[in-house]
Amino acid sequence: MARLTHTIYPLTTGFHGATRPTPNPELIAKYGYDSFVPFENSPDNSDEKLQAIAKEIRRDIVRALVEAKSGHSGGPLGSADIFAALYFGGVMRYDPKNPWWPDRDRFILSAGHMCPVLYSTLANAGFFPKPELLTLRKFNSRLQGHPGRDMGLPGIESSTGSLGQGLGIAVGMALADKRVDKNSRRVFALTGDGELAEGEIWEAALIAAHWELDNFTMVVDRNFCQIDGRTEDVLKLNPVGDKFRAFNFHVIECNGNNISELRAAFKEARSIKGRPTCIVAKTFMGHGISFMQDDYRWHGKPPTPEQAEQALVELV
Amino acid sequence: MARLTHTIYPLTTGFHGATRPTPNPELIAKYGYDSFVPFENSPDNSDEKLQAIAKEIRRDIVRALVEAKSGHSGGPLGSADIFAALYFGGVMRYDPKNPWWPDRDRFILSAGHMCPVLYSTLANAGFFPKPELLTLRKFNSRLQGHPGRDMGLPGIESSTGSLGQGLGIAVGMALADKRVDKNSRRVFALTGDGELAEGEIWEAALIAAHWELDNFTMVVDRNFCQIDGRTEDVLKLNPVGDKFRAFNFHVIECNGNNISELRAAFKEARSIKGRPTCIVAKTFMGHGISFMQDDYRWHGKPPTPEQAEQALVELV
Amino acid sequence: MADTSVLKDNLTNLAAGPKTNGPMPRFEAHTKKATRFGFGEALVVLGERYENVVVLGGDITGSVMTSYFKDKFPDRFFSMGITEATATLVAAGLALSGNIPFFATYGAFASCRNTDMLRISLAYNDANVKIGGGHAGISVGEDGATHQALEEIAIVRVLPNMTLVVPCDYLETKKATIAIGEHYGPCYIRFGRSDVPSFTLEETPFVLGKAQTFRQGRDATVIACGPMVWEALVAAYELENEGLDVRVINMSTIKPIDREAILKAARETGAIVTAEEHQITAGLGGAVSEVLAQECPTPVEFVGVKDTFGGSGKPDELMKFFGLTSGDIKNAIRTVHSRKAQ
Amino acid sequence: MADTSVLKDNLTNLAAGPKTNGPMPRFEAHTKKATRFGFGEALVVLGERYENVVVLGGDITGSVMTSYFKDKFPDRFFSMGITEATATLVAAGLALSGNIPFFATYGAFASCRNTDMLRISLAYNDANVKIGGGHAGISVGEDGATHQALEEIAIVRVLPNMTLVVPCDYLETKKATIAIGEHYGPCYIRFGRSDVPSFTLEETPFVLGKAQTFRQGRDATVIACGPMVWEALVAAYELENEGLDVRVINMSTIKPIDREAILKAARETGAIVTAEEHQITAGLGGAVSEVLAQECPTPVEFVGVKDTFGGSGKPDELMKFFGLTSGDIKNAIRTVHSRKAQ
Ligand SMILES: Cc1ncc(C[n+]2csc(CCOP(=O)(O)OP(=O)(O)O)c2C)c(N)n1
Ligand SMILES: Cc1ncc(C[n+]2csc(CCOP(=O)(O)OP(=O)(O)O)c2C)c(N)n1
Ligand SMILES: [Mg+2]
Ligand SMILES: [Mg+2]
Repeated sequence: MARLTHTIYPLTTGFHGATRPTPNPELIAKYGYDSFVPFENSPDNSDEKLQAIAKEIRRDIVRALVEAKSGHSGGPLGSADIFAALYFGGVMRYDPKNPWWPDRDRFILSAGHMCPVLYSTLANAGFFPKPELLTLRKFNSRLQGHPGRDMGLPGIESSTGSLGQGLGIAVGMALADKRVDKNSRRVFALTGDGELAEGEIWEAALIAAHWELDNFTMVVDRNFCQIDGRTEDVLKLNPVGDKFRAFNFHVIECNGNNISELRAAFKEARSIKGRPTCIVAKTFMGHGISFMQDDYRWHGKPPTPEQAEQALVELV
Repeated sequence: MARLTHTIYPLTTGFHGATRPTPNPELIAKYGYDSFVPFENSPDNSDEKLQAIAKEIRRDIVRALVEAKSGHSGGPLGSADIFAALYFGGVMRYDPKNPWWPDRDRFILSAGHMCPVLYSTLANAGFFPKPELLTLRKFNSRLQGHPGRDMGLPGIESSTGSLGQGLGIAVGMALADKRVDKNSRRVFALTGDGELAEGEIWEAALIAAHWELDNFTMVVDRNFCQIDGRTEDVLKLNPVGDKFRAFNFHVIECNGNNISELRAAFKEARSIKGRPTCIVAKTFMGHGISFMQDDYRWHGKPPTPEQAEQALVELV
Repeated sequence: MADTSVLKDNLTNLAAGPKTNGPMPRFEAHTKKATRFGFGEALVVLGERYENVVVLGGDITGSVMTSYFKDKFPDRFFSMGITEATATLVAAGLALSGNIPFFATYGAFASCRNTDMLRISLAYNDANVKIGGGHAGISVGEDGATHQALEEIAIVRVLPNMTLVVPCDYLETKKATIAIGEHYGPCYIRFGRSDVPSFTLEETPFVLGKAQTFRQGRDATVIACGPMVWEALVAAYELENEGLDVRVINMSTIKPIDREAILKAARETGAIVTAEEHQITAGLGGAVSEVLAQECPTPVEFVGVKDTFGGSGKPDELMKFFGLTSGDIKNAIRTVHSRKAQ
Repeated sequence: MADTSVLKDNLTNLAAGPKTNGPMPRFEAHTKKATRFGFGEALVVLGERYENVVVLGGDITGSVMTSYFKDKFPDRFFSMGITEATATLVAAGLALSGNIPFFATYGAFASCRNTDMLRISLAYNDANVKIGGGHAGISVGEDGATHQALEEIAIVRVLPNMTLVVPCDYLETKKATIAIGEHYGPCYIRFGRSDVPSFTLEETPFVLGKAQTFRQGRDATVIACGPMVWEALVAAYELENEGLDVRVINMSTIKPIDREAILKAARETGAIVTAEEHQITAGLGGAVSEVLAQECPTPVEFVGVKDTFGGSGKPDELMKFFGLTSGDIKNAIRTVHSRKAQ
């Protein structure tokens, strides 16, 4: 029987014409972006190495946001350690030089607003040149305010930004891998915690468990913050772990700002058979920056230039 | 401060003109519908009395369905005991002679397709004359294939039929009662078990628990059947009780075909403070009729005339 | 439903009125069959042709005939339970991984329960997912308003990147389903539950994105979709007696719409009736009116549901009550023809 | 966004071109203000007037200004978390129990995430719920396509029983919000995030269901909604130099639509431009075209987003790129005027 194949990646219908925005050359020089050498992804990287990478991801988030003058600081900064572990600790299989390598593992950012951390991670892994980070949210940038697959940015598997949708897409990919193609790819997804209120999360959870998708690992960025306040004030979510357990997930609760706990969690997830895994990663919103830490008001605003400077000092 | 009040019930925009369908007079006579005296709702009714009422509800379901020539048998027959307990065991407060009495308790049938059991219950309680049951699903009947509020049928609080929606409406009513009007009304809702797959169920659960709606009781008709097969084959739902517990409900699991267990469950629900209750009522689809019992193929079809006759024999 | 007897003894006249010329498709109208069977059969054809066609079930596989595929290819059929929104997302994920997923359920839920998913994860994502919306329109019958899908045309056509097909009978549904399966991009196909005349033949042309003229005529044109195409043919045939020479266009692809066919009809016949088993608001009538307003203002009469909800009843009764019969189309043709004269 | 300087020294001309007669509303255009503030302020007015007005929050109360009500009436504000679909249902339940609930979130999610709920639990139920859809259109800016609502008009107007309002500026949004709060039935109001000219005055008439002529003219009419009304006024004003006398109609209620105003404009000016911050498919342009096709076929040009998704950028940049400026309206007027001549 034949396969009917189509070119799926990259999609390049990004519609604003051919001219992409130009990153500020002074900033490129100031940040040393022109001489940057991407980090390697390896299980042999030490925890310290990953911590350093997480810090670099955080610096890049701050730099991109202050230049964009809008965007989300809190979630991206808080979850940088998760991304460092995933992309640089040998958890995910990918090839930045061949970003659409069919055998790559997939990552879906269900919490699309947290894209600054994904863009920074991808740039640090060498998916695209770092200076492009400085075009975040600008007209015709490949770094849209929420991930847009139409822009063809290497490493962006799907458009997201409408909360609760990415998880179902990731489950579909895991279903494709485990039940249709029967390959060894793994699929990862990250959701916010406020995002868990969306019913599609629980629909996707039912489906992932029903089809016993043990190739699927979701991470909840459990920072107890969302736009209007603390999650338990906006809409009580606890006990999150029990919820996923009752939905037949293997649940791992860990400190999401601790590289070694995260690596252990991903390792454990890989060993689980017959059910998907949910890692409830307890983080602090804005982690690493004193004046942002654990403050929900930093959900959706960028630092001012002064605050950015201060943040970059703290992130050395 | 003023209230801006509007007439909400009954809505009578039912659009098919003034002539309602005429029930078959022979059947009215045959079933004794012309001399029927409605049953009383009282906590003093014995279990045996309620069992007898449940049997009558079941008979009326069979009679309505065979005359309609389409419609849902399995769920309605299976859940008749729940309705008998709710409407005739003194659990719900209502006045069939004054059906829109403002202080009435509210019941929402989230599983709208199960309306034959609700219609039969309402007729047995005296909300409308029994002969009207024989107009089920006919052109311009007040007994629509799925409950239509536009028809103004006494006892129908809301249109339902799109699964997963009724629960949220019921939660809204409970919120109105407990948090806005601060009255003593109670709100009940019934969902199917297949229906629990809809994400809106879990959104509604989060909201009910967050607002601590202890005036809200939902019943899950846990018959392990849905259209395409057994629930655990279509989409695994177990452990249902654990799910609602993790969503901060008080959970009661009981035999939903046992009147006394159901009455105890509703009593317990009323005593719970600070959280909503979910009664997981284990029933058999098509309960009481040998050739339907526990068979998902009876979800959505009516009995043939021969089958109906046989069923009515079994239901004596 | 629709009466086929009128055509029993004069099938040729259906296709080409005596006053027109040029070869027209031949039709036969001996059977009635619900369009959903065409959908179900096509999935099996696609499944046989392509190993990466997969189907998702929404707990009504027997109603929307995905059961055929399920029985034939159980390994490529995945039950999603009653999760229309997420089934749409899972389909998107399957598509992004190289599969061609079909997800079908009742049209009301295939277009309304997952609208944001259609918008972001299918359309914006340009994911190669095929959505089947069954139980289209009032002819669903006894289930009543909640199950009678009357909004899909508006909802799907407002979304960029989508392809929307509303085939006219069983066989065209089969062809159209195969066509969208082989076409890249997010597609929506609408089909019905009740038996409707089955009249197109293997040789009747179907091309995605192209309207087909099913009957020539010079006095007015009916642009119809779904089972209303048959009603339009009957109306046109019967109006011959009144000296009206009516063209019938089968607008089976509604997005992208065949602007040329609309404009040609407007220029050549000067009067248009649209006929759809859908709200007259924002549906096929809207799509046609938009094209005409932009390029060739022309009188249009709308046959469809007039901004109300449906209800329970027998399909026939309902189609009559809601004004969706050949008789209603005839009235609309007479009206638009007299408006043209003004 | 839109340039107001052109009007600084000649406010009268904006309202009534020299070639027309009859009194016209007076406008002032000194400030810019996002329409969402009108929504937020009106909720407080309603809350003060009626004890049974309640508000549901969707975790963006600060963006859609339900925060004003929350601060003033914390006991009547209920946080729903991020559950757009169920928040809509909870609102329906509150309404059926005699309250007048408002639920507001971004328009993309207020119309797409809950479409089936709007259809069944609001529209079919005739529940007295008011939905506020913020962040309308492209002018949302940097957040990009997922957050730029461009489909609400199509989605809401296809549903029977709904009332749909798209007010033109801050003050009209305030009036319209109060009006829908006092009107029985399911309503949807659309408003924006970015600052736009604030030009109507307390005395400017607003009546639910009635279009307002904001400028007289005989050569062509722009029928606009939302912030495009201002752009239309600027376009009309500037075209005076070219000898074009252009009428501007503020179609703030889109459902039910004011057919009389459309037909009068078509009969008196013979050429129509529609302007909306929405897809040109099935939106205001579609609604106007449907009325015209049925009663008075007239050339129409459509200004709106041309069946594509939005993207990130500054509001100004985007409005220009997507063709949503007074300049685009001017071009459309010139085109439609020349078509009329043909
Ligand atoms: C469907 C949908 N509803 C609302 C929004 C607006 N929104 C964006 S982020 C957010 C809060 C998300 O909270 P959480 O998931 O905890 O992310 P965090 O604030 O921790 O970054 C909201 C409501 C959205 N993007 N999508
Ligand atoms: C949103 C929605 N999706 C699908 C349907 C079609 N449908 C009606 S009943 C049903 C199965 C429901 O299963 P369950 O809740 O267990 O009820 P039971 O079969 O036990 O009566 C389905 C899929 C619907 N009515 N609404
Ligand atoms: Mg959070
Ligand atoms: Mg069941």
